[in-house]
Amino acid sequence: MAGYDVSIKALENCGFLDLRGGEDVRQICNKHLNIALPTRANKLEKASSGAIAFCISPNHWLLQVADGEQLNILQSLEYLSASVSHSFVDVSDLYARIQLSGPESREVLAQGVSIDIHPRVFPSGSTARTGMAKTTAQIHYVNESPTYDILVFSSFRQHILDWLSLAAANDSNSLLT
Amino acid sequence: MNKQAFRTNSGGRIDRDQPLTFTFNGKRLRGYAGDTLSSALIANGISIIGRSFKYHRPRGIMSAGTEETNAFVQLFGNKEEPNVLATTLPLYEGLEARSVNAWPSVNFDLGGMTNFLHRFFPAGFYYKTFMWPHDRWDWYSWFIRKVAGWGAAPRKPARNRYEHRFHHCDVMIIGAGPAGLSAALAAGQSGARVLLVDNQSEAGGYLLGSSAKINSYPALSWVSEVVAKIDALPDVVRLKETSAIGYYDQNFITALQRRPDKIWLKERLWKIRAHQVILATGAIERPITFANNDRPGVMLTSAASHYCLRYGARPGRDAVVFTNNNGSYQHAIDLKDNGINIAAIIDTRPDPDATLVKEVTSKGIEVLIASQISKVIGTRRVSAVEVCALNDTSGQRRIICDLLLVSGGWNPTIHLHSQSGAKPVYDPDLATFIPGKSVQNEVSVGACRGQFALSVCLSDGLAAGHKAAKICGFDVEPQSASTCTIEPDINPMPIWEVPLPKKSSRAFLDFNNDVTSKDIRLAEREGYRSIELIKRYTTAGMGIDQGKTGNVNIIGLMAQITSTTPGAIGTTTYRPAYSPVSFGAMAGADNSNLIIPWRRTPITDWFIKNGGHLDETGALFRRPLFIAKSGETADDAINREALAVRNGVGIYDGSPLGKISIKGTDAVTFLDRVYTNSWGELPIGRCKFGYMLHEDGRLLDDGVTARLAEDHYLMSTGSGVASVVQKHLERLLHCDWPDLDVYLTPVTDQWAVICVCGPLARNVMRAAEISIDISPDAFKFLDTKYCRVASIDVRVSRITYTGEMSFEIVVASRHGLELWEALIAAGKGFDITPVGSDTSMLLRTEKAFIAAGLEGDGYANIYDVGMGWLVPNGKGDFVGKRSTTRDLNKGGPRPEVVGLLTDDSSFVPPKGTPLIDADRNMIGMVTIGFHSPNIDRSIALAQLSGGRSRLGETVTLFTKEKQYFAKVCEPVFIDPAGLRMRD
Amino acid sequence: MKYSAFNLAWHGLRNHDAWPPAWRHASPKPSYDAIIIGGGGHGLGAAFYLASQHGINNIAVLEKGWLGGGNTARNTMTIRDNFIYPDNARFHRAAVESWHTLSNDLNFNIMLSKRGMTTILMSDRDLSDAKRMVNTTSLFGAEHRIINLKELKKRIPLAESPERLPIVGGIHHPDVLIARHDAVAWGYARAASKLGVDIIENCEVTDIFYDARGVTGVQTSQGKITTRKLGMAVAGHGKQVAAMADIHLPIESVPLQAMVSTPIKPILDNVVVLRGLNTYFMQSDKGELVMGSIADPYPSYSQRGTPQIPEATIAAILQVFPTFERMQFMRQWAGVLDITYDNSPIISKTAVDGFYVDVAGSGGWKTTPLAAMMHADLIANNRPDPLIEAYSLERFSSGHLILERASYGNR
Amino acid sequence: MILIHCPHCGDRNEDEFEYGGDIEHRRPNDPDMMNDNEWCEYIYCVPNTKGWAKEYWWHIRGCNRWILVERNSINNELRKPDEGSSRE
Repeated sequence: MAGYDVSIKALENCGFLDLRGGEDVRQICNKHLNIALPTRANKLEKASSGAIAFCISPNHWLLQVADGEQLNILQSLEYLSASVSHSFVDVSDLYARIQLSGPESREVLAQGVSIDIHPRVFPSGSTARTGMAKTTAQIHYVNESPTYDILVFSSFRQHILDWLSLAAANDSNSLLT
Repeated sequence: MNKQAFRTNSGGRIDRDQPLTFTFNGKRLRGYAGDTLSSALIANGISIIGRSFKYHRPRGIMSAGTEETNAFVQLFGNKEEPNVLATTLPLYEGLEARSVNAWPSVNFDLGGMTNFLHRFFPAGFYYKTFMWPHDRWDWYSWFIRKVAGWGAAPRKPARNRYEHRFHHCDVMIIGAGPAGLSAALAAGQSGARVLLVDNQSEAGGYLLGSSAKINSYPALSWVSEVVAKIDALPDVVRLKETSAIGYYDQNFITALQRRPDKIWLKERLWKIRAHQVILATGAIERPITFANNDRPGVMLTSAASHYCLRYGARPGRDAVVFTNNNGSYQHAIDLKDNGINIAAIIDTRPDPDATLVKEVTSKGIEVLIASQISKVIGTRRVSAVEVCALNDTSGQRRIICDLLLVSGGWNPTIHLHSQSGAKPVYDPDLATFIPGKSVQNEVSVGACRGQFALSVCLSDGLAAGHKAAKICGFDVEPQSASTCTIEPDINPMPIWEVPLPKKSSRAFLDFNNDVTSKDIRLAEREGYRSIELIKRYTTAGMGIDQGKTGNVNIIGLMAQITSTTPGAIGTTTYRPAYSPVSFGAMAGADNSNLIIPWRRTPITDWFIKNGGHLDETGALFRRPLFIAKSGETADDAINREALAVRNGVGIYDGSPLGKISIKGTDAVTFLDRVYTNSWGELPIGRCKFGYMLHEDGRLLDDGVTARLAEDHYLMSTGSGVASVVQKHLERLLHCDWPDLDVYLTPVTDQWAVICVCGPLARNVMRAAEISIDISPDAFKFLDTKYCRVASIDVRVSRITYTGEMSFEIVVASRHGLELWEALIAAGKGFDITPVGSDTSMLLRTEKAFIAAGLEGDGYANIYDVGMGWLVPNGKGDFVGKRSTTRDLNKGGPRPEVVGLLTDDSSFVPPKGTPLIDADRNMIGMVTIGFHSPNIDRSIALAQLSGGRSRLGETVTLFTKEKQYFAKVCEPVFIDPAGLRMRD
Repeated sequence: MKYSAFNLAWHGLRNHDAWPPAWRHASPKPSYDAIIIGGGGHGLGAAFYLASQHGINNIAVLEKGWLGGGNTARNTMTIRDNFIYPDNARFHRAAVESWHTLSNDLNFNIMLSKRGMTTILMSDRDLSDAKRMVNTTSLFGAEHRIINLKELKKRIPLAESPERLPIVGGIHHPDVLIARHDAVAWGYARAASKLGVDIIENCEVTDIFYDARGVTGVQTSQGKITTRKLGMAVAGHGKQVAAMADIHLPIESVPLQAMVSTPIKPILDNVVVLRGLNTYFMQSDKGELVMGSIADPYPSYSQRGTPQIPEATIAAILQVFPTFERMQFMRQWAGVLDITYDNSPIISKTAVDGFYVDVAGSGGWKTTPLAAMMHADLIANNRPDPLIEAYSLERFSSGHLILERASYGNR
Repeated sequence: MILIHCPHCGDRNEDEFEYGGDIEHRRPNDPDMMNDNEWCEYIYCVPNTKGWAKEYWWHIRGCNRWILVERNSINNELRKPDEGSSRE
């Protein structure tokens, strides 16, 4: 069959919180969620709970948690942060998750992502927020198999799935959803 | 099928065990794998490949590479394509090619008539005639266009697959000749990430067609050695058949890969960002300008040996070499060794390198010094040349030959260097332009910086590769350069034009566009002196070859005519593409329906299934304008939907509405500054309507903002302008008011928005088991409450875009479709009707809810559209305020919004219909018009200058077909008091 | 020496050795009755009309580089009048008319062709905007017509409706012209020079002098020149030059790119506009497809061009013309547009008496003869013709702008 | 395709950004204090600098910050400005 050796998969929903604020917000998250929010953009931090904090910019994070947990976390964070400058917003449905994996993933991704994804500069565990196929994507290089998790705004979900299967020359369009 | 009469018996890099058949102008021919179309044609003794652009003179192959200026063909069969370069097209089984620009055939071409009348078609002749009768160039152009143009556009789409690929590297090297390979090796072995691109089917560059030795072995064994080493390096990428075509800002380079590694791919366009760039693009041999220098059988010297040595194809049997430099001597020897008789070498110089002369004479080749070729005999093929002394053109000597090899010196391939923004400079010793000061991280090595000696190319490349890698932080000393015999400098003697024997004879500079030395002289005589004007007036250098062979000769001739130096004339600017790129490759994945992303709401698929007429509605969404039942026209559907909303209940997908979460202790201050109205006293759980202005006073957007918590507001914006509003707000916050404690989070896709509207809306909500009391006093107009509908968590607001009693339900988008279907089910008993955006536009028009994009057209401001009530007296500064407080009537009456009722109530004035006064002056325009089923007549809103003072008057509507009349009225047609929405 | 078929033949028999220069290469005199800054179509045209229509012959045109080297050399040859605001619709209609006699007025063939234009509409929204344009322009005598799919297919057989943006109809603009852009500058230069106008190349204006009574002269790279009437017709640097007289123009300089394919036999007479894809193209007499789209998204004076604009433009064309897949992109370039705040021209007096500006707004090529004529008239009589009253700088203090969207603005 | 240095994300292609205008062209603190001519000058006349200019670029496909960039409008040469982002 024609096409790159990759598989494209739409992943199930996750809980997402958009977190804004300064040092005190980081401390609150550290205490309460015991996750150290990174201070540099395009870095991520994993918590033992499985939660992932993507740093979008020094005072802006995207917190990925198990689906269903987001609202409780949101409430307790709001409660703990009453007195500090912050903004916590539930964005669980703002993002769709798509997984690109397989030996030739990089060849496919490099068709739509203009940043350098060579493992030398973008090793496994890296993340970056960048442009992809005419929209914005949070790219997460999960492991060396290689596997990339891609977060896009949910109204672009189908567009990105279609674009990936086009880029993968995956004519059958048999997407595992 | 004829045998390949001009093929050597052995040698060359073709695979003689793999014969291929192809056809040229209908004739079946044979070639071998490894041939290009041109080498196969030469092997078959085909000398006329095409006809020239203007005079339709027979033309043959002149070069062996991308610089080719004559040999363009049209491909047929499944690979139909115009203007393909025969010299770079690898031969394949079943290739079908034909000459371009020749009718009925390349051997007998009627267009050739222009050649006999050439004296009447000098450069720019068309500027001087075809002016009669007045304004009728069209006539002539109809004929002229037919003879112009080269190949024909394909008739069918090829439907190939193309892709773009982004790539990053430390060092990019362009050209895999001796210099490029050395550079790649040095850089690669240092550990840097290297990209080596080369437009040939195999590495080696000009070595592929030369007998040179490196480390006292044939150079090609050195090449394969180095290539093997390079390919073994993990972080070096080597691309063959890949041409760098564009050099853009900050070392961004595009390169076209012609035969990628994947069978399903036709071409791949690489988009490379390189830290350091090494240009090893070599040099292009240039022709000499003398009478009939364009005849088939006249070929560049290096090209001839390239065909012989690389392809085992002899371009002729008896050759004369015409040169002005030392470079041609070795070629002559190589050709002789490969069975081509060299009748003589005609050298323009009085003192060619003595050892070279000795060497060739020992091979029995005669050398005529201080001589030149005054003209070529033979029309369809060189049959002889006439030679004369440099200083005395009288004594002619005729030499019989079927091949004339010329070398007017070498032009470094500086195109990419020039594209990078640098200015090439003239080198008098080499009589050509060489790279100037680099303006980007780029360096030229070897022949493309005017260093033609193999030994220098090798050391040059090595040093550059090492240096480039070092800059990128990889400092490993390369092993010393390979050694080779030292050749003499090429030491050319500039010769820009051999005096023409007859007034009528012609010497060509730009073969592709048929520009002669006379044309250049004429242009200069007529005052077109700048080289840019010469180029435009004569079209020199504007053909498919983009002047690769001709430009320097033209500059040189101009310098000679105006007795200045070529340096003073300067070059024209080189621009991408270095060589042509297919449209398909340019488009890549955008050659598909994904060229524009299609944003979908959770309900989109439901509409597709249920007869929604989708259309672009801004922000990349495609929404239903109406949802037609079978057999319904658009108008039927819109009327049905509009009646349902006013008399029953409708349901509408508002998900594309822009949504921005606004949080922080200064949220109110922020809202006060971006909206015209005040936000101080809005209680939690209430909504408010607001208007936002551009700083210049124009309307930007209107919308409802809800207060969800102490410091938390959710703003909704028009769907089409969502991103504009976001940018507007982000800019103000980041750049102008950084001190505000406010955070903006765009959350458009987080929420699906479903509006249930109409007198029966409440019934539907109850049927859908809304979990709160929605009786009029418990849930008032502009209230917003969290609750459950159909046991789904939602937030419901009493807001409206239709003027009807409405519930706007905001739900997490994953539940959007589920809720929509639940409401449709709950509404069954009430005949709930899905409504499209055309219908909601009609409904808002009946209510004259102002749309910034329509009633706010042009420079209309908030007062003009009758929304002044949204600007509280004495409110402090807000964006757009100052522009509305300056003297606005200075420029005459304002475009004020009014309603229109046409005398002919069945005529619906289209959007933009001009309103005119008695003298046909335009005094306004219709901003929108509809047939309103609810009052069963046409209604319209309009901008009318000084309109508020014209209520009751009659105005004239101008349409292309006829004029109509309408009464000016208050812009609201239904429920002026707004009781329905508050119900 | 008149240009004619007869003279061409006569010189042909004499090997064209006796053709005189098309224009005199003058060096500046110390003083002129009027000076025009900018040796492009607009500037040379203004000089020509001052001399031919207003009897002012002691004129110099100052060009900092080579004649017609600015946007006259860089546009896509199309002359259209599909504007939606009345002042623009009126002016551009008259502008299209003003081209018809030019070849004969100048005795220089500018190769004017009435190719016509077809706008392809790809959404209902485009269609209703089209109705607005058609009605407004026809009020001023323009001949635009909405056509249905069937007629569109007949006019442009190669066009196919793309899946993503289905074609809903089109507009036919029979009056749209194309002309050989460089020839316009050369023709004006030759004709003006004949009337005594000094055309001075490689002469950059570095300062403008004025006193209470108005303009007194200019400083140039070839020395100081005095004059009482100064017209500015530069593209790409209008802001800088006007600033020399302390006039601040509401201008942003933005590159507009264009590109051509390799030449092919005629396949298309009309200029084609793909409305929903912001792209247009036509086939030149030489056979190349000449293509363009919207201006670059940020201001710049760089005339080099970017890779993304040709890629997007060509992708857009392929959406509707799939048979072009194997045609070849050959060359790209960029011109610098002076885009006014409202995308409409400024042809106006200024606060400095005797200093007049003709800034094209958004690609002045299509208005060259009329704008030049109006500019000349303004310089000669010091009051604007009714046709250009709306283009005065005044509008920026009154706020009555002509916010044109039909032009290549980004605003 | 110019390469813009984002202080947070590093070097990124221009198509991740939106041009945000010349920083000279800032909103006045007290518009009511300006006369009509001054105001119109601010509204309609951008600096349109030829040469080096300090500009805002919005990194919408990255960190979402409005970063400062120094760009030479003659040749699109770029250099890092002395300050970082406008808002931390």
